[in-house]
Amino acid sequence: MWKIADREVSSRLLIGSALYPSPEIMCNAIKASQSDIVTVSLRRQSVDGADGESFWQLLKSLDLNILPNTAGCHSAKEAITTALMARELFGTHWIKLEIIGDDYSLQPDPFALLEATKELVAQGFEVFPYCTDDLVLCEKLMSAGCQILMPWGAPIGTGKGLINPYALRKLRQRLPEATLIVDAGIGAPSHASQAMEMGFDGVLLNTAVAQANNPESMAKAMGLAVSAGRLAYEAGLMPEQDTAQPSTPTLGTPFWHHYPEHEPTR
Amino acid sequence: MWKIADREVSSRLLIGSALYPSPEIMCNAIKASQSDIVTVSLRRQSVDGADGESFWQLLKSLDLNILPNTAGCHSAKEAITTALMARELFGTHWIKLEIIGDDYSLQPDPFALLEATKELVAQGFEVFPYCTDDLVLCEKLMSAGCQILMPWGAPIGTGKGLINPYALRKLRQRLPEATLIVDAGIGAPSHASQAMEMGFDGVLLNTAVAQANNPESMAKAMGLAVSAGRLAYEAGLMPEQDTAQPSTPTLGTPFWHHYPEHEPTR
Amino acid sequence: MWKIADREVSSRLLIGSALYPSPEIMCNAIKASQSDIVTVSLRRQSVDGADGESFWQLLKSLDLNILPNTAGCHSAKEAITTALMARELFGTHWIKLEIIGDDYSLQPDPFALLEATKELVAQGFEVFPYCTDDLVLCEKLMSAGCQILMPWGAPIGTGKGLINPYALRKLRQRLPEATLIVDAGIGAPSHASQAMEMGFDGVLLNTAVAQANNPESMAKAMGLAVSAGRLAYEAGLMPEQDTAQPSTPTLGTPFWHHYPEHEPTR
Amino acid sequence: MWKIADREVSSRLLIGSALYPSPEIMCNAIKASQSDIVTVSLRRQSVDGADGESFWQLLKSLDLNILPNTAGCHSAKEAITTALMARELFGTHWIKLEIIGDDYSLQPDPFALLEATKELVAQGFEVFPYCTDDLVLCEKLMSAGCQILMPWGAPIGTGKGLINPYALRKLRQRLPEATLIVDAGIGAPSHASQAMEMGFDGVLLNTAVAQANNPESMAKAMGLAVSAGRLAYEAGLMPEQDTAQPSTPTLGTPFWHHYPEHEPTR
Amino acid sequence: MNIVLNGKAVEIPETANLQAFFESLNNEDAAITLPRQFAVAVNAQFVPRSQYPNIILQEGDDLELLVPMQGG
Amino acid sequence: MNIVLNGKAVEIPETANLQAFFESLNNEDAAITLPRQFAVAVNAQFVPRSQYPNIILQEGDDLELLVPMQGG
Amino acid sequence: MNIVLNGKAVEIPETANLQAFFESLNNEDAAITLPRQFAVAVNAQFVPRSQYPNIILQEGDDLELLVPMQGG
Amino acid sequence: MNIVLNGKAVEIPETANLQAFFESLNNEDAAITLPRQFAVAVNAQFVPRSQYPNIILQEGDDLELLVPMQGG
Repeated sequence: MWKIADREVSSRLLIGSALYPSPEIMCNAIKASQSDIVTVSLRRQSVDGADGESFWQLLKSLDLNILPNTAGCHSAKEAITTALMARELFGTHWIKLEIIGDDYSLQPDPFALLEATKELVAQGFEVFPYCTDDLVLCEKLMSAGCQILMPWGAPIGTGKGLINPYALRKLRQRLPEATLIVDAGIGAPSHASQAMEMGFDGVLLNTAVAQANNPESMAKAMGLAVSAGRLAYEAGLMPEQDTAQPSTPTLGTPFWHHYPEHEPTR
Repeated sequence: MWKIADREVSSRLLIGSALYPSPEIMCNAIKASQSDIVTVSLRRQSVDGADGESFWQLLKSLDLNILPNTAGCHSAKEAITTALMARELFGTHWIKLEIIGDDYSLQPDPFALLEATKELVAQGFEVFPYCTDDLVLCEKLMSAGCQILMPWGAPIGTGKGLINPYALRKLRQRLPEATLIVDAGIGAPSHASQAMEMGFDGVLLNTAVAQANNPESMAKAMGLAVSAGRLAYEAGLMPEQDTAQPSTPTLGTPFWHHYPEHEPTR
Repeated sequence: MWKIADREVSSRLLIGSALYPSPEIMCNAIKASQSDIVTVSLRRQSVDGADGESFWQLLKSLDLNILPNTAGCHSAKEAITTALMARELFGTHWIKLEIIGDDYSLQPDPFALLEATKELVAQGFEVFPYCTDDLVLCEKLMSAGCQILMPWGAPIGTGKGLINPYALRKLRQRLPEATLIVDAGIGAPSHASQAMEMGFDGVLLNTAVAQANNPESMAKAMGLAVSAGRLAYEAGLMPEQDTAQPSTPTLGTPFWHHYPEHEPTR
Repeated sequence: MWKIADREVSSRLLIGSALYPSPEIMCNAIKASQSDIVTVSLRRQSVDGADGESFWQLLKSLDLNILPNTAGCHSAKEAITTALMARELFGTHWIKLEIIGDDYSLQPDPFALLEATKELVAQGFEVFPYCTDDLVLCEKLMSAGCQILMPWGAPIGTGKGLINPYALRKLRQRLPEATLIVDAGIGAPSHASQAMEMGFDGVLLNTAVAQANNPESMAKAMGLAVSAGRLAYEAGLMPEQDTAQPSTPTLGTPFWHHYPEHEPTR
Repeated sequence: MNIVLNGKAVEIPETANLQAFFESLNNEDAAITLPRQFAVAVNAQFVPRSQYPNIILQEGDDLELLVPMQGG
Repeated sequence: MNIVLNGKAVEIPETANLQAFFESLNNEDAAITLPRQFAVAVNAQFVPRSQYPNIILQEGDDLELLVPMQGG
Repeated sequence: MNIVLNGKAVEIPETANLQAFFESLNNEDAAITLPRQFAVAVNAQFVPRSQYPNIILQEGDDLELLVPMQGG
Repeated sequence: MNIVLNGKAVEIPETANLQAFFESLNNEDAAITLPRQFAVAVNAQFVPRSQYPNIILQEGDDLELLVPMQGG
């Protein structure tokens, strides 16, 4: 168990609910991931009359912590309105604050993000900001009241993994008190494990699972990888060496090298 | 279950028995790893009278498949003699064939390796050659009778992970029939998972577990990571994208951008 | 010749004047670099009475474009005052705007940077902002009136090269109108060339030259590498291939393979 | 000037003569590269009656050192016959020994390469082996009489640069006496410079120049980059640092931070 | 009276407050079906449920009525 | 009167304007030697050269007098 | 007599030595034009120029005649 | 008679075959204690257990007696 915001949960994997081939596969994948926290959004009901009700009932049946997002917002004002609506709709003061500054990279806008964070913290929200790996931005978000920071690993949906591990490693070193979650860009279990090995507190992902050929298996894989990475971080990774070190003991090796017939072939 | 050589096993992690802080920790770590195959060596009994008996009884109690190695050999002749002794001593025709061509990098000697492989195959061994990622060498080893190839990820004991993923990926593509196991150089669960995601059949490691602050936890982490990587390989990884793709649906996004008070701050 | 701000210059290498073993070596290195633009700072005269006069006379003798910086400033206000002093002292409206947001990484503060930029542009400066590779920040700086952007390659003085080539490549693609100069982090000619091959307009560096064993030779090397990278960008780099392509023609190869004595040894 | 085999030359760039859009462009590019050594091959005269004569006259007019290759050979025997023919045809005992072990990767066959090298050295050739970065192979080639080794950077024609810099760096460290030339895989000037910065003695390339939109400019770029890399190696590269170091002196910085109006905006 | 509901022009009775408007949507022949679970913004300002009786829709008002949806 | 000059406390005559103060520094026994080339800030505000005659130093003023220096 | 020349079957007079054979190629109506610069292998063995007069071609011989070409 | 056992010179009775030699090591005052589990090479050639009675040790023979050990 570990503490995120005001709650104790088991899993360090946070998972999204979008892009699955079917609601049933979504459910099975989320269960297989063993996640305790799932992200959702707010949208107009769709033209075909679907009112989100069946999705919502399905999701509620999983009995997980809900983390609504403000995906699609481009300004602090929009994001604040969306957050307020989310609080009423989902009955939670948690909000994944996502304000896009560029439509191609879906990069967070650091300026609007800080502005909205200040307002939402003042209104009692627990803000989970989707942010860049910019240390100065991250420090300002913490000063504004964030306990949790969610820097990107790579742009949303690219599956590139951690494109700037140096920056992420520095974030972890410099912000030991923050709850740090890599959000976006994870494409494979090895990426998720790498983030956890660095000491990140969690990983949030969606596309890599939902768009796998077999989302349920991939969800399970991601859950295992996050556990593996955390265990390894706690177990203390061996330091990387530049030169080889034998694993098998050399003491007690037979000295056969002086036999002429044993001469190496070179 | 999967088939390696002539046996069915569950785990795709092969683990070494060396360098642990104590025999008890070795046992606990090997159990925690869930490995089915453990590597051992042959040495003179040590000066303090230890005759390998207690180690051997301990290891036998784990009831695993034993894979003896020829670590420390520098020529085909030495390795062949060691393999013959191992077959009698451990009662198995499996041999991890390790012939060092350079004492600093502990790199395999491709020439002696091929020579010894031919002889050992002729004598009925199942040869697990510790080799480089050289495709031509690997093809010759297969022609010489190997079903299994164990290319290095990085030099033994360095923990660098996969230093040449391009070469390893090509090996996997070109040798679909071979049982491919990354042996040596793994330093973290993310490395092990990465190898499995590429389609490797297994991972053999020792130092990263034995030299962790907590070997038992690290062993468990490695076992999980190998499972995660394999699951992901089978589930079909998402293709890497160069540009961002939203995960949350854009359909149904409220159009608030035209409100003056919603203008982005930039 | 190419145009930077309002001037035509030959070289695409901008060089710093700090950290050299001696003023004479500084002069020789700057000459060897063939740079047309050199950075300077403002400081109190040193305790030993040195009033910057000899340094300044030496630098003026090189007859280059002077680019004063605001190094050491931590707020917009400080930077603005420093810029105003620099304009009078050096007789130029060019200013390398450097506002540190973190004393360990010497990372730019995006917020103070944007604030100061707006004011300095209003006061008639040509602002060369030392910035991160954050696209949203870069776009806001351009909206604020910058023609030139100077994203970091890596933290100042680390010599790590381009730690996030993906972000830099995207900056170049997305901001085709901007004059983009990689500033900071360059440690070797290959780093400088890489930036230029991506289509950056220039490179600004200091430590890698000043701290080389032989600054003059290193300065020359950097100048050549910047030229090489630019030439290559203009000449059109070959696209990277995943599989091998023979360079020597295969047409006309003798067909000797059917001779038994020519059989490959494998 | 530096010594390669038995000759003194100026340039450390060796260039190929294949794949150019036209003989004239080939000539101009080779001149622009400032190379002193150019590779050629032997083939049947082509169906259209071209007998290699015009190519050969053109190449001779450049007055460079000729390095014939054995491209296309798959066995030691073929390569030896080709080398003997090349010696007579081109009047040189230099031979770039290229024996392909795999038609997809165009990877050298280490076994045939060593076999042919022994024979050719015995017959008085100066062997330039196109080899892998395998240290054991390289040591055996030197024992067989090679002064020069030409490990690949990446597979021929891929332009990937140095795919295993760790192995290449180790080769340089371990074989200080060898003349080491990176051959194949270079795609950009930064790759060539990187090899030279590591202390390699030269670089051999062809496709990256011949297939550029503008081969002549690219050839010049490669020549500059090789010079830059060598100069930098000799000038002593700064060691990479993990944390930032200011370049502008901090001594004498005005202490303005205590002014309320100077407070950082965060 | 015309307002914009989730981006589409709809005609509604005058002087309706939000509460009444939503109740009217339960008619079989309503323009849209009222979702069971939703949150509301009028002219890009959030309106809490408790305020529905107090909000009188005006000509040209922009009403957003959002429901739970998948998200990443 | 006491002011701070480049971080150090110095005593100067009362009611000096900047111009006069700087001229006084050309005396051989001045606290510091006036650099040939410099720019000035008083209390962290830039003072252009043309304003030197108009600026009267006050007790406790913080005077920065900066010169060209190496920079990266 | 039939031999293979650079991969193609050609008919040549009996008992020709290499020297004579090459000279015959200078005729206008020869099967191929003799290149000015070349090296020779017979049955995949290099034949030095000095040995041309001593080599008698046999039925079915495989003659390679190579010229300078571009190479990487 | 002198042989080398695991790298150390030891003196043993003449004409001992391997079987007899190993049995002699079970004496309390033997040079080394015979391990319970081992494999043998004489002069770098493997000797299978079944051959112990047939192998007569010679002056200067190099006897390796290896036991199970940790390995990676």
